[in-house]
Amino acid sequence: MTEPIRSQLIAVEVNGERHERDVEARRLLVHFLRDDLDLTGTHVGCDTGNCGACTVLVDGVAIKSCMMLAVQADGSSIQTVEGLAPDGELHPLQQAFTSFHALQCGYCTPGMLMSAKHLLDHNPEPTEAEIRRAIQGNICRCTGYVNIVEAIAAAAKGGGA
Amino acid sequence: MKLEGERRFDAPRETVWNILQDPAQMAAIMPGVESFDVEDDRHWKANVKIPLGLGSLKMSINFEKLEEEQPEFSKLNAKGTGVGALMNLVTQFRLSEADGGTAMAWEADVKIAGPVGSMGQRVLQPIVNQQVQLVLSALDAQVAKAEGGGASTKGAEEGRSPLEEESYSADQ
Amino acid sequence: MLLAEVEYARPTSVDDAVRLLGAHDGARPLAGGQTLTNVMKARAAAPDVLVDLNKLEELRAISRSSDGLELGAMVTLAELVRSSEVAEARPILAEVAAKIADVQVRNRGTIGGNICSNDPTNHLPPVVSALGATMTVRGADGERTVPVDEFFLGVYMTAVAPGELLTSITVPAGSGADGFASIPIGRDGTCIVNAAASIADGQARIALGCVAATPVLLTTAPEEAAVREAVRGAKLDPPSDVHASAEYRRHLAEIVAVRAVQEAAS
Amino acid sequence: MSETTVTPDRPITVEETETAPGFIGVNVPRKEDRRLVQGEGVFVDDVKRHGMAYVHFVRSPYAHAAITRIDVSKAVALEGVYGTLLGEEVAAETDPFFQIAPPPAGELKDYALAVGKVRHVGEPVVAVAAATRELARDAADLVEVDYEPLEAVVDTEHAADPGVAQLHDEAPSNTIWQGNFDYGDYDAALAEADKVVRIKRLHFHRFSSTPLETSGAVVEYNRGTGQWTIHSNNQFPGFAIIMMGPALKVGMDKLRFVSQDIGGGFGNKICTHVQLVALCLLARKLKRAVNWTEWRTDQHTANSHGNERVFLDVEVPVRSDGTMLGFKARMIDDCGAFTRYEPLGCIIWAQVTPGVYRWRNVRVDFSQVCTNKSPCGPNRGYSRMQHLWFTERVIDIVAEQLGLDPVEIRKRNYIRADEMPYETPNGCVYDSGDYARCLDDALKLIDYGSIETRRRDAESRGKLLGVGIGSTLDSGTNNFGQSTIVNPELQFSGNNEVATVKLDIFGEIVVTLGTTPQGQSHETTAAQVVADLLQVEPDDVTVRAGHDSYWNSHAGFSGTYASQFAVTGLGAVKGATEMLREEILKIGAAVLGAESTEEVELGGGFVKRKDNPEAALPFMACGAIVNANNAVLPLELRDITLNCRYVYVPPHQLPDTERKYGNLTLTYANQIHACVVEVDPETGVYDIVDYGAVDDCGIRINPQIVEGQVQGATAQSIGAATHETFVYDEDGNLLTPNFYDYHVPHALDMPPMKTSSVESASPFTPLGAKGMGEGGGAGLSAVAAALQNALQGAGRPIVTSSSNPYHRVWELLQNPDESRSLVSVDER
Repeated sequence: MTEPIRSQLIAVEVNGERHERDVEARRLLVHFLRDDLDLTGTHVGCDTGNCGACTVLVDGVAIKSCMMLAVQADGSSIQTVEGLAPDGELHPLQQAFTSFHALQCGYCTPGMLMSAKHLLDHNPEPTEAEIRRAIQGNICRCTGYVNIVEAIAAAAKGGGA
Repeated sequence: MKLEGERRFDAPRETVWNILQDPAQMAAIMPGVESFDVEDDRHWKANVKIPLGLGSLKMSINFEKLEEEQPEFSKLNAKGTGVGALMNLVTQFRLSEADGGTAMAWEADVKIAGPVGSMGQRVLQPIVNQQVQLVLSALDAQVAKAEGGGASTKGAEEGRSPLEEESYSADQ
Repeated sequence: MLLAEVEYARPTSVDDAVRLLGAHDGARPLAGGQTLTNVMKARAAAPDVLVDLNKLEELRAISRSSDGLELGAMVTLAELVRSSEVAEARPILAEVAAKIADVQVRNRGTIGGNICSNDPTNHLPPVVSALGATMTVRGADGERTVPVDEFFLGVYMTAVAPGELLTSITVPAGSGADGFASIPIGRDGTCIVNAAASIADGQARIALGCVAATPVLLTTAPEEAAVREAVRGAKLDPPSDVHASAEYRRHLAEIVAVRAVQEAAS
Repeated sequence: MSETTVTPDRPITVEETETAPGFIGVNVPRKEDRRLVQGEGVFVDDVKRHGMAYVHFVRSPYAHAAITRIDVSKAVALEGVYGTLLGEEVAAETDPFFQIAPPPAGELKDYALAVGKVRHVGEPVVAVAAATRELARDAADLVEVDYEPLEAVVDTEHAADPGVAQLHDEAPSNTIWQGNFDYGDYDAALAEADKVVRIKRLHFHRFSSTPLETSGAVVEYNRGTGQWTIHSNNQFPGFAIIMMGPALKVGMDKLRFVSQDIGGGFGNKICTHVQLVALCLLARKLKRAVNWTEWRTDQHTANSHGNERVFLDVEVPVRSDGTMLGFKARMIDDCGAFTRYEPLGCIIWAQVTPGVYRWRNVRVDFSQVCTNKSPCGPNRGYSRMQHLWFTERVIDIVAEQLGLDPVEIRKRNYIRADEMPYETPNGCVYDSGDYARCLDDALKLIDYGSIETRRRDAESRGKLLGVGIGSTLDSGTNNFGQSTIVNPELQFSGNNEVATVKLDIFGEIVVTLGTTPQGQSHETTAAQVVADLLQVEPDDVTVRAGHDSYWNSHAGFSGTYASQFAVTGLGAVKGATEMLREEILKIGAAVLGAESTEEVELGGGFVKRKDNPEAALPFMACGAIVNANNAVLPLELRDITLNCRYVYVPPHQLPDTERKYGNLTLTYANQIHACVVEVDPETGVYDIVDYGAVDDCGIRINPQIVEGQVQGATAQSIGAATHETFVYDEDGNLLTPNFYDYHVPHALDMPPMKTSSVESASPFTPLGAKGMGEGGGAGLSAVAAALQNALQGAGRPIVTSSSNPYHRVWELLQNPDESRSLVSVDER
């Protein structure tokens, strides 16, 4: 038997580190990450679930953290952009994004990287069409996506550097 | 958003008119009415919780009777305020005797402002249509009921909530 | 934006979920949350209690039976895309699911949620309509099945009553003659009009989306002229919005109907 | 100098050389990226302060209404709510914002919150501050506001008609500004013409670049000093301070602007001074830092939109050989509910009066009206984009009407390379460029020669194929003197930007800019310039991230806007670095015992004697001596600081306000784009199947960065041409307030994009570079032209709107004669 609660103590592992926090049921995961855990790399770009700037991996699956409640993440393992280069050595995707000038303002970049990571985790050799489909839920207003697509393709081929 | 239509009732005009000019009976045919207060014979107030599937939309609505030509024409303004939505409804109807029954020509102009009005644009029209259908069906039922047992406004006159089914059925 | 205060429960059995939904006035099931959360952010809807279905493993099954394909309501759109059972039994479901929104949304969004929200722009309501699916709904009084023709009642409204839960969708085994066509804004934006079609015994069963509060079902011979005639005969009164006038939508409905039937026939 | 480069295989790696590296013109990797790809950027909502309050604005649901009652008692009673701010407090504590418009329209009152009346949906009415974002929103829902709705004015063309409701009681009408522009001899041109093409109406729609990061700020108030620190993503602090100081009745130094990373701006973040004033008042009132982060819906509903414009009664005198002699038109610009940066748009378009054409006779009646829609402000391509779309529509409509080839008529009318620098009829000077050559290159990119074959192939698939060209300009480095043409009382002219370059005690080279980049890679390109001048590597150069007005490295026009960094910003960097180089050489010469600085040179982080490279002084020693060991220096070198601040000031002059004549900008980058579309005639649905972009912005400091900007600007103009539009209903409700209904290009929407460039160095700028960030909106023109071309086999409709979503294309297909009835030709 479960009864409704207004707030709850949750435990999550974020980028390998365990956190316990009491959160209101209504708090969205993205605000939990940004405001409660100070992981401000994950961004908010819209309020309708369209832009993908808040994309993170929950148990390895790319989701938009503005459409998930923090309480729903209880017990899960989350990876955010801050976890891509834990030792300061850039992930091949991060390296490729810089080599191919796949970012300008950098605001969409964390979400874009997480979507790209999800793609390459499941499909190490994507075609251009597959790359575009993988990031169709991530809006970029600076680049026209040209270099983002190239960067992901290069990272897949191990040519990020 | 402008809507209009014609409705036929197998009941005398008097019967239909009595229902439509009676706030208490109107309250019974509106969707999701939680409370209803008659301020005077031209002004009423309702708190509604319109069920919309994903959750209900709460609104408080002020009604004002703008024109009335007994027993055939009436015009009403309803202004609703709720979180994220403002509604302005102007509706009117004209009753005429037709083939032993009553014909009702009605019009409604609904404006929804606020975030819900902007964001829900693509779904508002079907939702409004559907609510109108619900109201009209309820009106049919109310007319049929009145025909069966004679219309009554007693519930409201005696200050009882028109929402309590008993206030009608007890008399019928 | 931000949700209004809400209570939250995460049952681990369907029975408990149904109990919670029945026990609290204003309780809403929370499936993938890809629609509901956004509506709540806008505070256009404010359920009092969210009953999270994500721990209900029993609603995540995909199985084939003599009746066809049974899909748990909490099967995600991504699972639908990947499922070998779906690919074998009714691949149209996977093909259409792959067109819904984007990867992240498909990873969370569920078939049950997509169907129950019945937003007119959703793809799956017309698809399950055309396929003649049956919905299994559980409430305090037990389980009942609802044929899809009686399932959709309005925008965001279905035959699932307060206190009830859609648990599974049964899609009959088909010949594979299914098709779908849509016109979104851009390559993958909000849908303007869509149609699903399924041909069996020389008859095309067509469901049109985005043209009314619920999918509009038509049954006709699959020849183009007959399909056009059937759509015209339906005297559609679609809504107008910034993307399409009623007239344009009516016109597109005819075209997507033809295209869906052509795809089904090919 | 002029050189074509074809898109190289990326990435280009820097070649290691023993000698002077030469970083200008090289694709140096960006310095900004390392932090941004790790999520370690600092955007405004990342800034936190102890006890910070979150602010939510209660906004108007009505387009036009009187406010009859405001009651915040229930909101304030909610636990966790710190307080509210109302319009009446704003009116009591601030002065209305300074108006650029001359009286009488300039008398209108614009405050940080609505005072007495609301004028557009989404206008902030009350600000609520609370302990969390959620609570602020909850409290906002408890604020009660009663309105008396008024008639909404939404139709641009008829906003100033008699009898229409008036937005601003202090202004006599809804007309904000009107002016007649008359250049050359239009009447003579008309008399000389063989044919006159008339167009009744063209419409340029509302949209905005919608930066992915919305506007926001964290504002702190220091009660002891009376100074505010404003962490924000405002992209033009110089303008914001000019607006805010007088409103708040404080000196400019009381307003410290700070930003690090900004998530896109595109002009849309220039006019946030309005909200910033409300936040300043709240921070002072509540005695705590306040955070405001705009929601996306609010960004669409109430941030600055791009100007909407109608072009009426257009008349184009043409010779029978296709030479166009100029044009006449009545233009009405719609700035929305408030003026803010307007009516500057009423003159900005004149920077490109004849577009890329040799049109010598121009007569324009230009006016601007206010309407009950979101206020407008600069938006990538500000005011010129509207006008350039108009010139391109004119040329394609004339070509269509007279049966002329769109390529030939362009070449016949383009300003020629040998005419550069070219003075336009209104006194602007186009610095350099070769438009015909760029057009040839663009046509090559889309394989123009094969178009007819591809057209037939498309036809065989039931599709209509069309090709279109957009030729536009991006005028950069404003002469703010043009503001005096809209209001001769204004005291603004010229332009400036600042850079400070220092050599510090441990030999660190540090650059401080006055700009507020939002993705334009200023840290990288500044380092390239410094590295070349000081003969070091870009990695040896630290460029401070972002902007802080307390760094004292800014001037009145500092900011990042209007396509100018490569000229003003890098001009300042160059100036400051040259000063620093001179100082380093002096120190080096003195320490190394040289007679003069002529005998020493820089290399590898050393000052070296030319005659003996072994005699070398490391930069670190220079820095240490000047900063910490200066008694060793001879007295005459004691004024050396190795901390050099330089203000770049372009050579602008005051325009002639009577004739509305003068050089309004310094540089003119050009964009010649070609686009191929395929239309499904059954549905009006279309795809862009090929796209070629040739841009010329003079010398490119970092080609990869330039190309990135070209791709981005092109994506934005394609988005605007296809699905991005702010549509209002008759009551002034915005119907596209989010990314569901305002569809911006996704990765799948973008066509294959081919780019190449021509480099026509600017003779007027420090590095031969031109500003190019805005682009000219060439995609808008190219898509419109391609659609018109595709539909030539379907009743030949004329494309008269810049917004062409599917339903509009279908309407053109359904009723081509309706659009054709808007154009006609008079034979002479």
